[in-house]
Amino acid sequence: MNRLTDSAIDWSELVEATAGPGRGAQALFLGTVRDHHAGRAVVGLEYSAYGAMAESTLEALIGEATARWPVAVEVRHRLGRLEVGDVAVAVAVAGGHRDEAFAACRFLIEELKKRVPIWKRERYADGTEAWVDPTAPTGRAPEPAR
Amino acid sequence: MNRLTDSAIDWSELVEATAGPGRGAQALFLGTVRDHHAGRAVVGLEYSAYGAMAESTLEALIGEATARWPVAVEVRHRLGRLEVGDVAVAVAVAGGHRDEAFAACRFLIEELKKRVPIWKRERYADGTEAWVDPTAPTGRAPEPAR
Amino acid sequence: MMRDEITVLMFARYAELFGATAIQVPRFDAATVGALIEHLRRLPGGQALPERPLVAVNQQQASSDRPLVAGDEVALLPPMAGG
Amino acid sequence: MMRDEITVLMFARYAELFGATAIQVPRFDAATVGALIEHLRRLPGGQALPERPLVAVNQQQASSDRPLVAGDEVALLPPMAGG
Repeated sequence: MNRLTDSAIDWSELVEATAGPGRGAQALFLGTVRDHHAGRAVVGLEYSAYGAMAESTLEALIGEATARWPVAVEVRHRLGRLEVGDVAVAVAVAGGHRDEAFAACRFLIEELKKRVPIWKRERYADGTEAWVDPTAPTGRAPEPAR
Repeated sequence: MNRLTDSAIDWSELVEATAGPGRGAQALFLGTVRDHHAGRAVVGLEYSAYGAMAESTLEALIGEATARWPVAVEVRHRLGRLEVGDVAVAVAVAGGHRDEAFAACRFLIEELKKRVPIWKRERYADGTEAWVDPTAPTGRAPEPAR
Repeated sequence: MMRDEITVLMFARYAELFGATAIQVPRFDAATVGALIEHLRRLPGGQALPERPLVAVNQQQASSDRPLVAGDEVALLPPMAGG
Repeated sequence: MMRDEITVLMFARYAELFGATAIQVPRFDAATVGALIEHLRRLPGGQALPERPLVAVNQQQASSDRPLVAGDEVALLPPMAGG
């Protein structure tokens, strides 16, 4: 199953794919490219991934979510060059009730951010670029000493 | 603003309407008609509303949400006859971060269910119908003595 | 609507109880929300109305001691079931 | 890949540090994940590698005492930034 894609994410198709006559509650989360980050004007970014591990980790996360809650799930993450406003990640969940739909949707986006090997290089309005490091106090990776 | 509608809810349009370059986190909740409720097979239902108060209460809820979180919000509720699988309610929220997008989305659907004067009459597979009463132990309103 | 009447809007199951979506009530029988409900419970069909149904006056939920004046938009609201 | 070498995949910032997306290392320099990292930190560009970077062996995160055998798929993972 290809959950990583180089093209635009059709998130409405994901919502429809998770729907079902017993699933009265559907939750969708979209992460889109913002025009700023940590005080700097962002014009776009580039995602890269360790593809095989990213796919297998996403598969594992979906297995954890569906073992924990009775839900149907679709997840997509876009790679490559994205502009401001582009959808980077979509998590669609459908379940019988809204508690489980919201909980599974939140779980999936949180764990994806922590565990799926995907990286992001931001392009700024001033022409510079930097790797994003959510664990660093500045939100950006240190520049290598050259 | 008409947040009540007699026709199908175009929820993807709502997601797009809330998007913005500073809003990197979008959450959508859809409530759809389930094929069962409290152990009975449901074939469809009919929503009715106290229209003017429903609109003004939705307006007030959206005001509360946007005062509490920096988010953009769209809400629609469908009225009239719905079949299993039809979208009854859609709540779209977009914000800078996922905490506020999820929190506002959840707040809006919870408060809508509690405070907006909309009623639901279920049609069952056996040909009977009943008003839904979420406050009753059975989930259904008592039949009037005739 | 006569000057000294209150119009009560009925919805959903309550409209079915009374077989009406609106009822005009003399205002002297409905000086407060509580008095209005007592009056309505004595009307045909009204016996199945709860003692303290949800009531809105001018589209705001109102308690039973709320006084009513001519021109108020009063509505009887069954338990809400949207979403 | 020679029988006695370990291939180390490099991603994102770490690929930039080394100017490579994969490096072959003699296995005797990389008996464990910890030994591999020590070796890599002595290579040109490696001084900016953290002492304990995230490492995956065969697509599972691995601790520094994890032994490495020929054929293992080892990857150096900068802090994840998906979503």
